[in-house]
Amino acid sequence: MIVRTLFFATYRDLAGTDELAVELPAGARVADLVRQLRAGGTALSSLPETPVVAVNMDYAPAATALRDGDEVALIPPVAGG
Amino acid sequence: MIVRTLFFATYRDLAGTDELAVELPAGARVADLVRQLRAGGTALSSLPETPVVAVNMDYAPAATALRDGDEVALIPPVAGG
Amino acid sequence: MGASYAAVVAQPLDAARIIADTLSPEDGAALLFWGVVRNENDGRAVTQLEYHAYEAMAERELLRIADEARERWGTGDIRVVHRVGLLEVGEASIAIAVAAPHRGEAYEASRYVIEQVKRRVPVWKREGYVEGAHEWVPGFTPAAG
Amino acid sequence: MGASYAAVVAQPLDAARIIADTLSPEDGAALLFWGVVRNENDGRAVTQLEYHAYEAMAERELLRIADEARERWGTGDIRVVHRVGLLEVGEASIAIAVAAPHRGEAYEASRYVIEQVKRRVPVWKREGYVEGAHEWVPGFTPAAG
Repeated sequence: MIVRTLFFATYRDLAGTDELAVELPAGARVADLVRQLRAGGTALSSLPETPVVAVNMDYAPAATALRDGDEVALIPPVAGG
Repeated sequence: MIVRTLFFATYRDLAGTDELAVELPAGARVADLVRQLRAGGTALSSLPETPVVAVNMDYAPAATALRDGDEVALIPPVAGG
Repeated sequence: MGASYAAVVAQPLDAARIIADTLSPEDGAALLFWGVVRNENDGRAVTQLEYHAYEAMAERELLRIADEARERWGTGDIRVVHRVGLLEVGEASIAIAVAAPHRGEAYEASRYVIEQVKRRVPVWKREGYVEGAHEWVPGFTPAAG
Repeated sequence: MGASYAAVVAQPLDAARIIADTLSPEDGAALLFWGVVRNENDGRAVTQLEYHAYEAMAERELLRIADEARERWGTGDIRVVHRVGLLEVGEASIAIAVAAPHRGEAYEASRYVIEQVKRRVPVWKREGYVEGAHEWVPGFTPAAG
Protein backbone atom coordinates (compact mmCIF):
# COMPACT_ATOMS: atom_id res chain seq x y z
CA MET A 1 0.00 0.00 0.00
CA ILE A 2 0.97 3.60 -0.45
CA VAL A 3 0.35 6.38 2.09
CA ARG A 4 0.61 10.07 1.42
CA THR A 5 2.99 11.47 4.05
CA LEU A 6 2.95 15.19 4.84
CA PHE A 7 5.75 17.21 6.44
CA PHE A 8 5.51 20.60 8.14
CA ALA A 9 7.85 23.20 9.66
CA THR A 10 11.04 21.59 11.07
CA TYR A 11 10.03 18.17 9.69
CA ARG A 12 9.56 19.70 6.29
CA ASP A 13 13.08 21.12 6.54
CA LEU A 14 14.37 17.60 7.28
CA ALA A 15 12.36 15.99 4.47
CA GLY A 16 13.25 18.71 1.98
CA THR A 17 9.71 18.39 0.64
CA ASP A 18 6.08 18.93 1.66
CA GLU A 19 5.02 15.39 0.97
CA LEU A 20 6.19 11.92 0.01
CA ALA A 21 4.30 8.89 -1.27
CA VAL A 22 5.60 6.05 0.91
CA GLU A 23 5.16 2.39 0.06
CA LEU A 24 4.50 0.15 3.07
CA PRO A 25 3.75 -3.56 3.54
CA ALA A 26 0.11 -4.51 4.17
CA GLY A 27 -0.75 -4.27 7.87
CA ALA A 28 1.80 -1.53 8.54
CA ARG A 29 1.14 0.83 11.43
CA VAL A 30 2.13 4.44 12.08
CA ALA A 31 5.21 3.23 13.97
CA ASP A 32 6.33 1.25 10.91
CA LEU A 33 6.05 4.29 8.67
CA VAL A 34 8.14 6.35 11.10
CA ARG A 35 10.74 3.57 11.41
CA GLN A 36 11.02 3.36 7.63
CA LEU A 37 11.41 7.14 7.25
CA ARG A 38 14.12 7.23 9.95
CA ALA A 39 15.99 4.33 8.34
CA GLY A 40 16.07 5.81 4.85
CA GLY A 41 19.54 7.28 5.17
CA THR A 42 18.28 10.86 4.73
CA ALA A 43 17.99 13.82 7.14
CA LEU A 44 14.71 12.22 8.24
CA SER A 45 16.85 9.98 10.46
CA SER A 46 16.67 12.99 12.84
CA LEU A 47 12.89 12.54 13.27
CA PRO A 48 11.86 11.67 16.83
CA GLU A 49 11.20 7.94 17.40
CA THR A 50 7.58 8.71 18.20
CA PRO A 51 6.60 11.97 16.53
CA VAL A 52 3.04 13.22 16.84
CA VAL A 53 1.09 11.95 13.85
CA ALA A 54 -2.33 12.66 12.36
CA VAL A 55 -3.98 10.05 10.17
CA ASN A 56 -6.60 11.52 7.86
CA MET A 57 -6.55 14.71 9.98
CA ASP A 58 -7.09 13.00 13.35
CA TYR A 59 -4.28 12.71 15.88
CA ALA A 60 -3.48 9.01 16.07
CA PRO A 61 -1.27 6.81 18.30
CA ALA A 62 1.77 4.95 16.95
CA ALA A 63 -0.13 1.65 16.94
CA THR A 64 -2.75 2.93 14.47
CA ALA A 65 -3.08 0.60 11.48
CA LEU A 66 -2.70 2.30 8.10
CA ARG A 67 -4.61 1.74 4.90
CA ASP A 68 -3.77 2.36 1.30
CA GLY A 69 -4.41 6.01 0.43
CA ASP A 70 -4.25 7.31 4.00
CA GLU A 71 -3.00 10.85 4.53
CA VAL A 72 -0.42 10.73 7.33
CA ALA A 73 0.89 14.03 8.65
CA LEU A 74 3.95 14.30 10.87
CA ILE A 75 3.21 17.09 13.28
CA PRO A 76 6.12 18.90 14.98
CA PRO A 77 5.29 20.82 18.18
CA VAL A 78 2.57 23.33 17.27
CA ALA A 79 2.81 27.09 17.81
CA GLY A 80 -0.45 28.61 16.61
CA GLY A 81 -2.50 31.41 18.10
CA MET B 1 -24.75 78.19 51.04
CA ILE B 2 -25.97 76.99 47.69
CA VAL B 3 -25.32 73.52 46.22
CA ARG B 4 -25.85 72.51 42.63
CA THR B 5 -28.10 69.45 42.69
CA LEU B 6 -28.19 67.13 39.66
CA PHE B 7 -30.95 64.66 38.77
CA PHE B 8 -30.77 61.68 36.42
CA ALA B 9 -33.12 59.08 34.93
CA THR B 10 -36.07 58.33 37.26
CA TYR B 11 -34.99 61.08 39.67
CA ARG B 12 -34.91 63.53 36.81
CA ASP B 13 -38.46 62.51 35.93
CA LEU B 14 -39.48 63.29 39.54
CA ALA B 15 -37.63 66.61 39.62
CA GLY B 16 -38.89 67.67 36.19
CA THR B 17 -35.46 69.19 35.60
CA ASP B 18 -31.79 68.24 35.22
CA GLU B 19 -30.59 70.43 38.03
CA LEU B 20 -31.63 72.72 40.84
CA ALA B 21 -29.69 75.27 42.87
CA VAL B 22 -30.62 74.46 46.48
CA GLU B 23 -30.04 76.84 49.38
CA LEU B 24 -29.00 75.13 52.61
CA PRO B 25 -27.98 76.34 56.08
CA ALA B 26 -24.25 76.35 56.88
CA GLY B 27 -23.08 72.94 58.16
CA ALA B 28 -25.74 71.04 56.21
CA ARG B 29 -24.99 67.46 55.24
CA VAL B 30 -26.13 65.27 52.36
CA ALA B 31 -28.96 63.92 54.52
CA ASP B 32 -30.22 67.48 55.12
CA LEU B 33 -30.32 68.20 51.39
CA VAL B 34 -32.31 65.01 50.75
CA ARG B 35 -34.72 65.80 53.62
CA GLN B 36 -35.29 69.29 52.24
CA LEU B 37 -35.93 67.98 48.68
CA ARG B 38 -38.40 65.36 49.98
CA ALA B 39 -40.24 67.95 52.08
CA GLY B 40 -40.70 70.48 49.27
CA GLY B 41 -44.21 69.37 48.39
CA THR B 42 -43.20 68.28 44.88
CA ALA B 43 -42.88 64.87 43.22
CA LEU B 44 -39.43 64.72 44.83
CA SER B 45 -41.23 63.57 47.98
CA SER B 46 -41.02 60.14 46.27
CA LEU B 47 -37.20 60.15 46.53
CA PRO B 48 -35.84 57.37 48.73
CA GLU B 49 -34.92 58.50 52.25
CA THR B 50 -31.27 57.61 51.59
CA PRO B 51 -30.64 57.78 47.86
CA VAL B 52 -27.15 57.15 46.54
CA VAL B 53 -25.38 60.49 46.24
CA ALA B 54 -22.15 61.71 44.68
CA VAL B 55 -20.54 64.90 45.94
CA ASN B 56 -18.22 66.48 43.39
CA MET B 57 -18.26 63.19 41.42
CA ASP B 58 -17.36 60.91 44.35
CA TYR B 59 -19.90 58.61 45.94
CA ALA B 60 -20.49 60.00 49.43
CA PRO B 61 -22.36 58.81 52.55
CA ALA B 62 -25.39 60.66 53.93
CA ALA B 63 -23.29 62.19 56.73
CA THR B 64 -20.98 64.00 54.29
CA ALA B 65 -20.77 67.73 55.09
CA LEU B 66 -21.54 70.02 52.17
CA ARG B 67 -19.86 73.25 51.14
CA ASP B 68 -21.04 76.18 49.13
CA GLY B 69 -20.71 75.43 45.43
CA ASP B 70 -20.64 71.64 45.79
CA GLU B 71 -22.04 69.57 42.93
CA VAL B 72 -24.37 66.99 44.45
CA ALA B 73 -25.75 64.30 42.14
CA LEU B 74 -28.63 62.03 43.12
CA ILE B 75 -27.85 58.68 41.56
CA PRO B 76 -30.69 56.22 40.90
CA PRO B 77 -29.70 52.55 40.45
CA VAL B 78 -27.23 52.43 37.55
CA ALA B 79 -27.63 50.31 34.41
CA GLY B 80 -24.59 50.94 32.25
CA GLY B 81 -22.57 48.50 30.18
CA MET C 1 3.71 50.36 32.47
CA GLY C 2 0.34 50.60 30.71
CA ALA C 3 -2.11 53.48 30.72
CA SER C 4 -5.86 53.83 31.19
CA TYR C 5 -8.21 55.66 28.89
CA ALA C 6 -11.96 56.23 29.28
CA ALA C 7 -14.55 58.12 27.30
CA VAL C 8 -18.29 58.62 27.06
CA VAL C 9 -19.21 59.30 23.44
CA ALA C 10 -22.29 59.87 21.29
CA GLN C 11 -20.87 58.29 18.11
CA PRO C 12 -20.89 54.62 17.07
CA LEU C 13 -17.97 52.64 18.53
CA ASP C 14 -15.18 51.47 16.21
CA ALA C 15 -13.87 48.07 17.36
CA ALA C 16 -10.78 48.00 15.14
CA ARG C 17 -9.73 51.50 16.15
CA ILE C 18 -10.23 50.83 19.85
CA ILE C 19 -8.13 47.65 19.68
CA ALA C 20 -5.39 49.34 17.66
CA ASP C 21 -5.22 52.31 20.05
CA THR C 22 -4.87 49.92 23.00
CA LEU C 23 -2.08 47.70 21.65
CA SER C 24 1.60 48.52 22.04
CA PRO C 25 4.33 46.74 20.03
CA GLU C 26 5.24 44.63 23.08
CA ASP C 27 1.70 43.25 23.53
CA GLY C 28 0.89 39.82 22.14
CA ALA C 29 -2.88 40.10 22.36
CA ALA C 30 -5.87 42.23 23.21
CA LEU C 31 -9.18 41.16 24.66
CA LEU C 32 -12.25 43.16 23.63
CA PHE C 33 -15.57 43.08 25.47
CA TRP C 34 -18.23 44.40 23.11
CA GLY C 35 -21.63 45.02 24.70
CA VAL C 36 -24.57 45.39 22.34
CA VAL C 37 -28.28 46.16 22.47
CA ARG C 38 -30.23 42.92 22.32
CA ASN C 39 -33.71 42.46 20.90
CA GLU C 40 -35.49 41.56 24.12
CA ASN C 41 -35.33 42.08 27.86
CA ASP C 42 -37.38 40.28 30.48
CA GLY C 43 -39.55 38.81 27.74
CA ARG C 44 -40.44 42.12 26.05
CA ALA C 45 -39.34 42.87 22.50
CA VAL C 46 -36.92 45.83 22.54
CA THR C 47 -36.56 48.06 19.48
CA GLN C 48 -34.10 50.62 20.82
CA LEU C 49 -32.27 51.71 23.92
CA GLU C 50 -31.53 55.24 25.05
CA TYR C 51 -28.41 55.61 27.21
CA HIS C 52 -27.92 58.58 29.53
CA ALA C 53 -24.86 59.28 31.64
CA TYR C 54 -23.59 61.65 34.27
CA GLU C 55 -20.83 62.07 31.75
CA ALA C 56 -18.01 63.73 33.69
CA MET C 57 -18.39 61.39 36.65
CA ALA C 58 -18.88 58.35 34.40
CA GLU C 59 -15.56 59.03 32.69
CA ARG C 60 -13.83 59.44 36.03
CA GLU C 61 -15.33 56.23 37.36
CA LEU C 62 -14.45 54.28 34.20
CA LEU C 63 -10.90 55.53 34.51
CA ARG C 64 -10.70 54.50 38.16
CA ILE C 65 -11.98 51.03 37.32
CA ALA C 66 -9.43 50.66 34.52
CA ASP C 67 -6.65 51.80 36.87
CA GLU C 68 -7.74 49.31 39.52
CA ALA C 69 -7.69 46.48 36.98
CA ARG C 70 -4.30 47.43 35.55
CA GLU C 71 -2.78 47.67 39.00
CA ARG C 72 -4.25 44.39 40.23
CA TRP C 73 -3.46 42.27 37.17
CA GLY C 74 -0.50 44.09 35.63
CA THR C 75 -2.02 44.33 32.16
CA GLY C 76 -1.01 46.68 29.38
CA ASP C 77 -3.29 49.57 28.38
CA ILE C 78 -6.99 49.41 29.22
CA ARG C 79 -9.45 51.47 27.17
CA VAL C 80 -13.16 51.79 28.02
CA VAL C 81 -15.56 53.63 25.77
CA HIS C 82 -19.25 53.93 26.69
CA ARG C 83 -21.75 55.20 24.19
CA VAL C 84 -24.74 57.38 25.04
CA GLY C 85 -27.81 58.43 23.07
CA LEU C 86 -30.26 56.38 21.05
CA LEU C 87 -29.04 52.91 20.01
CA GLU C 88 -30.66 50.34 17.74
CA VAL C 89 -30.61 46.57 18.33
CA GLY C 90 -27.13 45.24 17.54
CA GLU C 91 -25.32 48.55 18.10
CA ALA C 92 -22.55 48.58 20.70
CA SER C 93 -23.07 50.38 24.00
CA ILE C 94 -19.66 49.63 25.50
CA ALA C 95 -16.21 48.53 24.40
CA ILE C 96 -13.57 47.43 26.88
CA ALA C 97 -10.14 46.67 25.40
CA VAL C 98 -7.38 45.18 27.52
CA ALA C 99 -3.87 44.78 26.11
CA ALA C 100 -2.39 41.51 27.21
CA PRO C 101 1.27 40.76 27.72
CA HIS C 102 -0.18 37.72 29.61
CA ARG C 103 -3.48 36.17 28.56
CA GLY C 104 -4.76 34.98 31.90
CA GLU C 105 -4.49 38.39 33.50
CA ALA C 106 -6.22 40.07 30.57
CA TYR C 107 -9.26 37.82 30.99
CA GLU C 108 -9.43 38.55 34.72
CA ALA C 109 -8.98 42.29 34.21
CA SER C 110 -11.59 42.49 31.43
CA ARG C 111 -14.14 40.63 33.53
CA TYR C 112 -13.45 42.88 36.50
CA VAL C 113 -13.97 46.01 34.41
CA ILE C 114 -17.36 45.00 32.99
CA GLU C 115 -18.66 43.83 36.38
CA GLN C 116 -17.58 47.06 38.06
CA VAL C 117 -19.02 49.17 35.24
CA LYS C 118 -22.41 47.62 35.85
CA ARG C 119 -22.16 48.24 39.60
CA ARG C 120 -20.66 51.72 39.84
CA VAL C 121 -20.73 53.85 36.71
CA PRO C 122 -23.50 56.48 36.58
CA VAL C 123 -25.18 55.42 33.35
CA TRP C 124 -28.87 54.70 32.83
CA LYS C 125 -30.89 53.29 29.99
CA ARG C 126 -34.45 53.57 28.85
CA GLU C 127 -35.85 50.82 26.69
CA GLY C 128 -38.24 51.38 23.83
CA TYR C 129 -40.58 48.44 23.25
CA VAL C 130 -42.36 47.24 20.15
CA GLU C 131 -45.66 48.35 21.65
CA GLY C 132 -44.37 51.92 21.95
CA ALA C 133 -43.76 52.26 25.69
CA HIS C 134 -40.52 53.60 27.17
CA GLU C 135 -39.18 52.55 30.57
CA TRP C 136 -36.03 53.07 32.61
CA VAL C 137 -34.29 49.74 33.07
CA PRO C 138 -34.04 48.72 36.75
CA GLY C 139 -30.40 48.89 37.80
CA PHE C 140 -27.83 48.26 40.46
CA THR C 141 -27.49 50.45 43.55
CA PRO C 142 -23.85 51.62 43.94
CA ALA C 143 -22.25 51.52 47.39
CA ALA C 144 -22.44 54.99 48.95
CA GLY C 145 -18.94 56.41 49.37
CA MET D 1 -28.54 27.09 19.60
CA GLY D 2 -25.32 28.74 18.39
CA ALA D 3 -23.05 27.64 15.59
CA SER D 4 -19.31 27.26 15.16
CA TYR D 5 -17.26 28.69 12.33
CA ALA D 6 -13.54 28.29 11.66
CA ALA D 7 -11.24 29.42 8.89
CA VAL D 8 -7.56 29.63 8.02
CA VAL D 9 -7.01 32.66 5.80
CA ALA D 10 -4.17 34.51 4.11
CA GLN D 11 -5.77 37.99 4.31
CA PRO D 12 -5.63 40.50 7.20
CA LEU D 13 -8.31 39.87 9.83
CA ASP D 14 -11.22 42.30 10.15
CA ALA D 15 -12.24 42.66 13.81
CA ALA D 16 -15.50 44.52 13.22
CA ARG D 17 -16.64 42.04 10.57
CA ILE D 18 -15.80 39.02 12.70
CA ILE D 19 -17.72 40.42 15.66
CA ALA D 20 -20.72 41.38 13.53
CA ASP D 21 -20.84 37.94 11.88
CA THR D 22 -20.80 36.28 15.30
CA LEU D 23 -23.57 38.29 16.98
CA SER D 24 -27.26 37.38 16.73
CA PRO D 25 -30.03 39.82 17.72
CA GLU D 26 -30.56 37.92 21.00
CA ASP D 27 -26.92 38.30 22.12
CA GLY D 28 -26.04 41.06 24.58
CA ALA D 29 -22.29 40.95 24.08
CA ALA D 30 -19.37 39.43 22.26
CA LEU D 31 -15.90 38.75 23.54
CA LEU D 32 -13.04 39.00 21.04
CA PHE D 33 -9.58 37.56 21.60
CA TRP D 34 -7.20 39.26 19.18
CA GLY D 35 -3.71 37.75 19.01
CA VAL D 36 -1.01 39.90 17.42
CA VAL D 37 2.65 39.66 16.46
CA ARG D 38 4.77 41.28 19.15
CA ASN D 39 8.11 42.95 18.67
CA GLU D 40 10.21 40.54 20.69
CA ASN D 41 10.37 36.93 21.82
CA ASP D 42 12.74 35.46 24.40
CA GLY D 43 14.73 38.70 24.36
CA ARG D 44 15.29 38.85 20.58
CA ALA D 45 13.84 41.66 18.51
CA VAL D 46 11.28 40.25 16.04
CA THR D 47 10.53 42.01 12.78
CA GLN D 48 8.04 39.58 11.24
CA LEU D 49 6.44 36.21 11.73
CA GLU D 50 5.60 33.63 9.07
CA TYR D 51 2.68 31.36 9.92
CA HIS D 52 2.24 27.96 8.26
CA ALA D 53 -0.65 25.59 8.79
CA TYR D 54 -1.83 22.14 7.87
CA GLU D 55 -4.82 24.08 6.67
CA ALA D 56 -7.53 21.45 6.23
CA MET D 57 -6.78 19.82 9.57
CA ALA D 58 -6.33 23.18 11.32
CA GLU D 59 -9.82 24.24 10.25
CA ARG D 60 -11.26 20.93 11.44
CA GLU D 61 -9.49 21.19 14.77
CA LEU D 62 -10.53 24.84 15.27
CA LEU D 63 -14.11 23.82 14.58
CA ARG D 64 -13.93 20.95 17.06
CA ILE D 65 -12.54 23.27 19.74
CA ALA D 66 -15.30 25.82 19.10
CA ASP D 67 -17.92 23.05 19.30
CA GLU D 68 -16.48 21.79 22.58
CA ALA D 69 -16.59 25.29 24.06
CA ARG D 70 -20.15 25.98 22.89
CA GLU D 71 -21.36 22.68 24.26
CA ARG D 72 -19.61 23.05 27.60
CA TRP D 73 -20.57 26.67 28.31
CA GLY D 74 -23.74 27.12 26.26
CA THR D 75 -22.53 30.24 24.47
CA GLY D 76 -23.91 31.70 21.25
CA ASP D 77 -21.87 31.49 18.03
CA ILE D 78 -18.12 31.00 18.21
CA ARG D 79 -15.97 32.10 15.28
CA VAL D 80 -12.22 31.40 15.04
CA VAL D 81 -10.12 32.77 12.20
CA HIS D 82 -6.40 32.03 12.01
CA ARG D 83 -4.20 33.88 9.59
CA VAL D 84 -1.26 32.34 7.73
CA GLY D 85 1.58 33.85 5.68
CA LEU D 86 3.95 36.69 6.47
CA LEU D 87 2.82 39.04 9.27
CA GLU D 88 4.37 42.27 10.49
CA VAL D 89 4.57 43.35 14.14
CA GLY D 90 1.11 44.45 15.30
CA GLU D 91 -0.81 42.41 12.72
CA ALA D 92 -3.35 39.91 14.03
CA SER D 93 -2.64 36.19 13.75
CA ILE D 94 -5.85 34.96 15.34
CA ALA D 95 -9.32 36.23 16.17
CA ILE D 96 -11.68 34.32 18.45
CA ALA D 97 -15.17 35.79 18.80
CA VAL D 98 -17.66 34.36 21.28
CA ALA D 99 -21.25 35.62 21.35
CA ALA D 100 -22.46 35.94 24.89
CA PRO D 101 -25.99 35.60 26.11
CA HIS D 102 -24.24 35.25 29.50
CA ARG D 103 -20.95 37.05 30.18
CA GLY D 104 -19.32 34.61 32.56
CA GLU D 105 -19.64 31.69 30.19
CA ALA D 106 -18.27 33.72 27.28
CA TYR D 107 -15.09 34.48 29.22
CA GLU D 108 -14.63 30.81 30.13
CA ALA D 109 -15.32 29.65 26.58
CA SER D 110 -12.99 32.22 24.99
CA ARG D 111 -10.16 31.25 27.34
CA TYR D 112 -10.72 27.58 26.61
CA VAL D 113 -10.54 28.14 22.87
CA ILE D 114 -7.25 30.05 22.88
CA GLU D 115 -5.59 27.57 25.27
CA GLN D 116 -6.70 24.61 23.15
CA VAL D 117 -5.63 26.34 19.93
CA LYS D 118 -2.11 26.64 21.29
CA ARG D 119 -2.07 22.96 22.34
CA ARG D 120 -3.73 21.19 19.42
CA VAL D 121 -4.05 23.11 16.19
CA PRO D 122 -1.44 22.25 13.53
CA VAL D 123 0.01 25.72 12.97
CA TRP D 124 3.67 26.71 13.09
CA LYS D 125 5.52 29.98 12.97
CA ARG D 126 8.96 31.10 11.94
CA GLU D 127 10.31 34.30 13.39
CA GLY D 128 12.40 36.78 11.48
CA TYR D 129 14.84 38.68 13.69
CA VAL D 130 16.39 42.11 13.31
CA GLU D 131 19.75 40.47 12.66
CA GLY D 132 18.30 38.61 9.68
CA ALA D 133 18.02 35.03 11.00
CA HIS D 134 14.84 32.95 10.70
CA GLU D 135 13.86 30.24 13.17
CA TRP D 136 10.88 28.02 13.86
CA VAL D 137 9.36 28.93 17.20
CA PRO D 138 9.48 26.03 19.69
CA GLY D 139 5.95 24.81 20.30
CA PHE D 140 3.64 22.53 22.22
CA THR D 141 3.47 18.79 21.58
CA PRO D 142 -0.17 17.74 21.00
CA ALA D 143 -1.47 14.57 22.69
CA ALA D 144 -1.29 11.69 20.21
CA GLY D 145 -4.79 10.48 19.42
